[in-house]
Amino acid sequence: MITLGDYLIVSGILFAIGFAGVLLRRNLIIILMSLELMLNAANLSLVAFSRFRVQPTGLPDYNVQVFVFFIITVAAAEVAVGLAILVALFRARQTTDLKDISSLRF
Amino acid sequence: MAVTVQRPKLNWRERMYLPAIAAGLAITIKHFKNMLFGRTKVTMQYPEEKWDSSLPDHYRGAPALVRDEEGRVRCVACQLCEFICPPRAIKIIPGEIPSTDRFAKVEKYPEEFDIDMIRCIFCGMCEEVCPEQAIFLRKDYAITGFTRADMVHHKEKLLEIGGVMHGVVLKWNEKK
Amino acid sequence: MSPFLFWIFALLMLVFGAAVVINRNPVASALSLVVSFLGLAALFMSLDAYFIGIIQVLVYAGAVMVLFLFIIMLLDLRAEEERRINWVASVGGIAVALILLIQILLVIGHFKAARQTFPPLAGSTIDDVRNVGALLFSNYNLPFQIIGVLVLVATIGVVLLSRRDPR
Amino acid sequence: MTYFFITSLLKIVGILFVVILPMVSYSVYAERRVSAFIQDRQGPNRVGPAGLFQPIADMFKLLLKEDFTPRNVNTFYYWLAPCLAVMPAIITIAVVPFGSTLFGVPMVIADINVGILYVFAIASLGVYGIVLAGWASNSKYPFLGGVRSSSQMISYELSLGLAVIPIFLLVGSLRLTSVVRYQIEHGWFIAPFIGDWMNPWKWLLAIPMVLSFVVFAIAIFAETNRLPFDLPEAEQELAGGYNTEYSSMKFALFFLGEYAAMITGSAIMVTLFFGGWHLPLPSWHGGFHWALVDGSAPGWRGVIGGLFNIATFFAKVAVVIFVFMWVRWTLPRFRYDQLMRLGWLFFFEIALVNIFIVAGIIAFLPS
Repeated sequence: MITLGDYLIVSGILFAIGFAGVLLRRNLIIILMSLELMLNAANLSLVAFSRFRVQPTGLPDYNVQVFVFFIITVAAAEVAVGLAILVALFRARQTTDLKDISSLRF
Repeated sequence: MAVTVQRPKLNWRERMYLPAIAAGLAITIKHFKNMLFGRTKVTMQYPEEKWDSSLPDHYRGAPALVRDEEGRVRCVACQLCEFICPPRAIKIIPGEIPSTDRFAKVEKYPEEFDIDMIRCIFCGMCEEVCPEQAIFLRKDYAITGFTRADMVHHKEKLLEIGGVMHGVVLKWNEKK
Repeated sequence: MSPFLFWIFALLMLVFGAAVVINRNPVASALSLVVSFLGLAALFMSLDAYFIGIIQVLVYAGAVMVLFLFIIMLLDLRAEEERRINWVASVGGIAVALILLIQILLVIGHFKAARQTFPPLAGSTIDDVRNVGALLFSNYNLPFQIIGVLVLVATIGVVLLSRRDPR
Repeated sequence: MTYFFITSLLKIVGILFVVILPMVSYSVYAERRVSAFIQDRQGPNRVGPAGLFQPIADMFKLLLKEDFTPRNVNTFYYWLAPCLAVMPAIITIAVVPFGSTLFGVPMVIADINVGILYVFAIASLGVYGIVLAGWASNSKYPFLGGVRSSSQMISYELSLGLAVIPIFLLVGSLRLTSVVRYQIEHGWFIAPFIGDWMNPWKWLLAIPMVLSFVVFAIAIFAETNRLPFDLPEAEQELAGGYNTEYSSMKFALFFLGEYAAMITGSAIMVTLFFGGWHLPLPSWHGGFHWALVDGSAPGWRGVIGGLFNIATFFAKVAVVIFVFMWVRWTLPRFRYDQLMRLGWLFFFEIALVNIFIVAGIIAFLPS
C-alpha cells in the first residue's frame, strides 16, 4: 500500500532535483524551471497532507488545496514577471548565462 | 509616387461586420444549394463527355496530312511548312517520284513527314502556307504519349488523322 | 490508486524532472518539464484532488510552459556550447543537494504519521471543485481578491518590462 | 471492476476506431466536396460512387509517399511533433457524453467532475505539436507559423474559457453529463425558451446565452486553426506554416489532428449549447407532448433509444462541422494584428460582461 511517506519521499526527491538545478545550472531559464520544480514539490506534499488529514465530515482538508491553488496562481505570475525580466536582460546583454551577468551594472 | 489609399468611413453597422458576414454566408450557401440540386451548370466532365460535338468549325487541333479522292498523299514535299513553322516542329525528308510513275509530273513526295507534337503550338501557319492544301489542322486535341518519341507524329499517323479531303487543287491531274 | 500506477507516475515525474536539469538544450528541458508536470498532475489525481490536478495541467503545462517555449524560441536560445565543467562547483552543488535530500528523508523517516495508508473518504466520488470553490469564496475571500490584485500588478509589470522603449 | 474495464475499453475502441477516425477521414472528403459545391465545382467524384472511397485512396497515397526528413531539422522533435498534434484532440473526446445509456452503460468514456476544465487543459496542450513542428523544422515559415499559433491559442483560450462560465453558473457543476441533464430539463442553452414560451426570464436568458455561444464558436474556430483564423498555416503567406517541411504520413498526422480537433470542438459545442444527445420526439401517447427518448426504457426499446441518442449526437456534430466548412469557404483570413485585437479587446470583454449579466439574471431569477 502507498503511504503518506511515499508521497513525501517523492516530493523530497523532486525538491532536491530542483535545488540541484538552481545550484548547478547557469542558464537563467533553466534556473526558473528548476524553481518551478521546487514549488511543485511543495505542492505535492501539501496535497498529500490534505488527503491524509481527513476531516470528521469524511472529506480531505480543503484548506490546504486552496493554499495550493494560491501557490499555483502566484507561481504563474512569478514566471511571467521572471520571463519578462529575462527578456529585458537579454535585450541589454544578449545572453541568459549567469556568468555573463554577474555584475549589477549595465 | 506614393498613393495614400483613402479608407472608406464605415458607420457602426458596417463596422460590426456581422451583416456583411451573414450576406457572404448567404451567397455561399446559395451556390451550395444550387449545386446540390443540380441547378448549376458546371464545366464539362471531360473523360466521360467529350468536346468533339461542341467544337467550333474553326477549331485548330492537331495538324494532319490529307489524301485526295484518288488516295494520293497531297503533299508535294515543297517544305514551305517546315520553313514557316515557328517552333520548327515539322521535319520533311523529300523523295523523288520516278519518271515512270503516273504522277511523275509532281516530281517530289514526302519520304518522311514528322511533326513533333511537343513543339507544335497549333498556330495553323502550315495550313495557311501550304500551296497544295495538303496539311490541315483537324479537331483532335487529346494528343498524349508516354515518351517523347511517342509524341512525334510520323507520316502514317498524320495521314490517319487527316483522312481524305475532297478539294479543288487539281495540280496532279493532266492539264485539260 | 494502485501502487503500480503510483510508482509509474512518480518515476515518470522524477526522471523527467532530472532531465530538466541535465539537458543542455533549453527546449528539451522545457518539454521534459511538461512531462514532469503531467506526471505530477496524475499524482494529484491519485490523491483525489481532481481540481488541483487539472489546474496543474491547465496552468503549468498549458500556459506557463508555452510561455517558456515561446521565450526560448523568441530569444533563439540554442543548446549551450560545452563549457569546461567547474568540478569543484558541480560536486559541491550535488553534495549540497544530496545533503538536503538526506535530511528530508531522515525527517520523513522519523515522522510517525508518514506510515499511515489512505484514510477512507465519505463517498467514492467527491465533488472537490464545489468544495474548493465554496471554501475559496467564503473563508478565503480576501486572500482571493488580493491574489487578483497581485495578478493585475504582475500583468502591468510584465507589460512595462517587455516594452522595447521604456519611456 | 472487470465489467467496468471491458465496457470502457469497448467504448474507447468503438468511439475511436468506429466513429472518430472514419469521421475524420470523411470530413476531409466532405470538406473537399462542400468547398467544390460552394465554388460551383464537382470535387472528388472519381473513386467509388460519388467519390466516397476517396479517403481510402488518400490514405494509400499518403502512406506510400516518400517519408522525407530534411537534413537540417532537429530530428527527434521533428518526429515527435506530429504525434503531439493528434493526441490532444483525440483524448479530449473522452469526457464528452455522446449518448445516454446503452445496455445500462453510460455512453461517456470518463464522466469526471472537472469535465470542462479537462477539456480546456488538454486543448491547451494542442499547441505543443504545432510549436514544436515549427521550431524543429529549422525553417523560417514553419517557425513563424509556430510562433503565431502559440500566441493565438493562448489569446483565444481566455475567451473560450470565459464564454462557457455562464453555462456553469446555471448548471452548478463542471460535469458535462450534468450539463446535458440540465438542458433536457430546462431547454437547450442556445434557446432556453423552447418549451417554456411564456416565461420572460427564459427569453431574457437567451440574450447572454447567444452572446456566449457566438464568442465560444469564434474562439473554437481560432483554437482549431480554421479559417478565418488559420494564420499558423496560412498557405498564401507562410507556404503552409508549421507543416511546410512535412511529408507523407507525418503530414497526414497534422491533417488528422486538425480535423480531429474540429470534430472535438464541434462535439463540445453540441454538448454545451445544443443539448448534447437530447432530441425530443413528438408523442401522442396520452395527449400531445414532447417525449424524451433515451436508453432507460426496458428491453429493445431502451437499446433503440440509446442508439437513437448516439445517432442524434453525431448528426448534430455533423451539422456543426458543415457550418465550420461553410464559414471556411466564405470568409477571408484575418490579418494578424486584427486577430489579436479581436481576441483581446473584443471577445475577452464581451465574455467578461456576459458573465456579470448571467450572474445578475440568476440572482433575480425566480426559481
